[in-house]
Amino acid sequence: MNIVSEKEIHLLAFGMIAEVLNSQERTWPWAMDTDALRADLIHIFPELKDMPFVIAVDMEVNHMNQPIPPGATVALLPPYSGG
Amino acid sequence: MNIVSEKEIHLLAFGMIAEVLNSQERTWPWAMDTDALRADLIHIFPELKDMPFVIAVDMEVNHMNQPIPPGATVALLPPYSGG
Amino acid sequence: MSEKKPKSIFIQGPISGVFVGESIAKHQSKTDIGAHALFLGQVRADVRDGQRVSHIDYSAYEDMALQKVHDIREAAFGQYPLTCMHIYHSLGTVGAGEISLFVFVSSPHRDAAFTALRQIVDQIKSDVPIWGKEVFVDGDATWKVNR
Amino acid sequence: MSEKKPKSIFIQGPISGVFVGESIAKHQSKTDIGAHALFLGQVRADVRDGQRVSHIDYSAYEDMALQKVHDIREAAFGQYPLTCMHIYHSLGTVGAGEISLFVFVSSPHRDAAFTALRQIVDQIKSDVPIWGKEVFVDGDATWKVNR
Repeated sequence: MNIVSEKEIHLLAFGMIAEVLNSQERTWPWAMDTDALRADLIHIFPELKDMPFVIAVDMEVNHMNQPIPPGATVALLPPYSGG
Repeated sequence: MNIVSEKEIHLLAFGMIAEVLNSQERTWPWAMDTDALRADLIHIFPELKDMPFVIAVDMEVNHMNQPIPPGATVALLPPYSGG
Repeated sequence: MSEKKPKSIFIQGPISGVFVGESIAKHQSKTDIGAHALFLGQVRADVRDGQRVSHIDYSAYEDMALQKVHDIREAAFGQYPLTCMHIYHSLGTVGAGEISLFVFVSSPHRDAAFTALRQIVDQIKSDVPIWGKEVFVDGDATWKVNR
Repeated sequence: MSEKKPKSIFIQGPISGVFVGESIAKHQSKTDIGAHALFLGQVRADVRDGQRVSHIDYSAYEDMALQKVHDIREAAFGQYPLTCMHIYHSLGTVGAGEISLFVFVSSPHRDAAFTALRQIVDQIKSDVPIWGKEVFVDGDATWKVNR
């Protein structure tokens, strides 16, 4: 993982979300919670608006809004399809 | 299978019943139905009285009394324990 | 008795992991299968009255067993959307830790495979005339009882 | 995050019948096992809009997937009397007819193995961050959706 500054997060994306972001792994400006991050992402990548995904903060998924600590690893997870 | 006369049946025994009869396969005097056969068998092999077994006539098991055609193949089946 | 004798399910002695692996590999050409569910029955080294089971000697009323397995197969194919089904049972000696029963069910989706597998294994244990004699390490023996 | 990293479940490319057979054979020394229940997920050559699936490319959020599988394992061991459990999933390319998921549960008696197997497979499909991209024969692709 890259070192991220205090005002950044480590952003991971998977599946069809990674295709929209055109990367699986990048640094991204810190947002205070997952709702704010989602809004920031949709602002830059409008296609995300209509795509289902949940946001994991340090590998924890919470379907409610959850705070993001600066420097966290945040992952954008479309519906799973393993098996 | 051996040829059996009209007044005989072809008697098969399995598992612990075969051990009591000391054979897996023999001819046996015909009996008109499974209840009569069971009585004949217990008369000769009293140990069978306390042993659970069902009687298949030409591979069909009927837990009620069933007729035995002369020359039938009759099998004495203790509780199954495959697997 | 039916005219056509059903295919045998019996294997002399234990069923090997290699045999199971080869059975699985044979299904790669069946590309409508999405789910395989397998059951393997293994002989346990149970201890009864201080005696440990060394092996089980299996015997069967083979003709009737094949008819019963045929009926179990037909019923399951009628109830569930299955692609294929294979059933094998050992005869003769199978040691503790070795496999005596192998049931292999395949279907497009997993629900049918799971449900059919469980039903088939239960019916094999309850309806198919096969007997196991548990032989202990010291040579004594007792007839196995299914739970 | 836990201190200790859980054992990987991932295999690059398809899971072979030989691998499954070898996994089974390794259990011969565990003589308290009476029942093995196995699930294998195989890639189907589904046809969508006239296009046939050639293969699936699997990717995963590996660290989180291993945590989730660890949780699924611990829950099942807590609920059922299981002797052992093995879970493998492919990453990368798995062709139609090849195996991408292998779940192997063993217990003294069959009920626990059947029930745990089904629960574990359902939870792997619903809770573990793995994605499959279905690639068609003509090169087009679509993201797989689990039922």
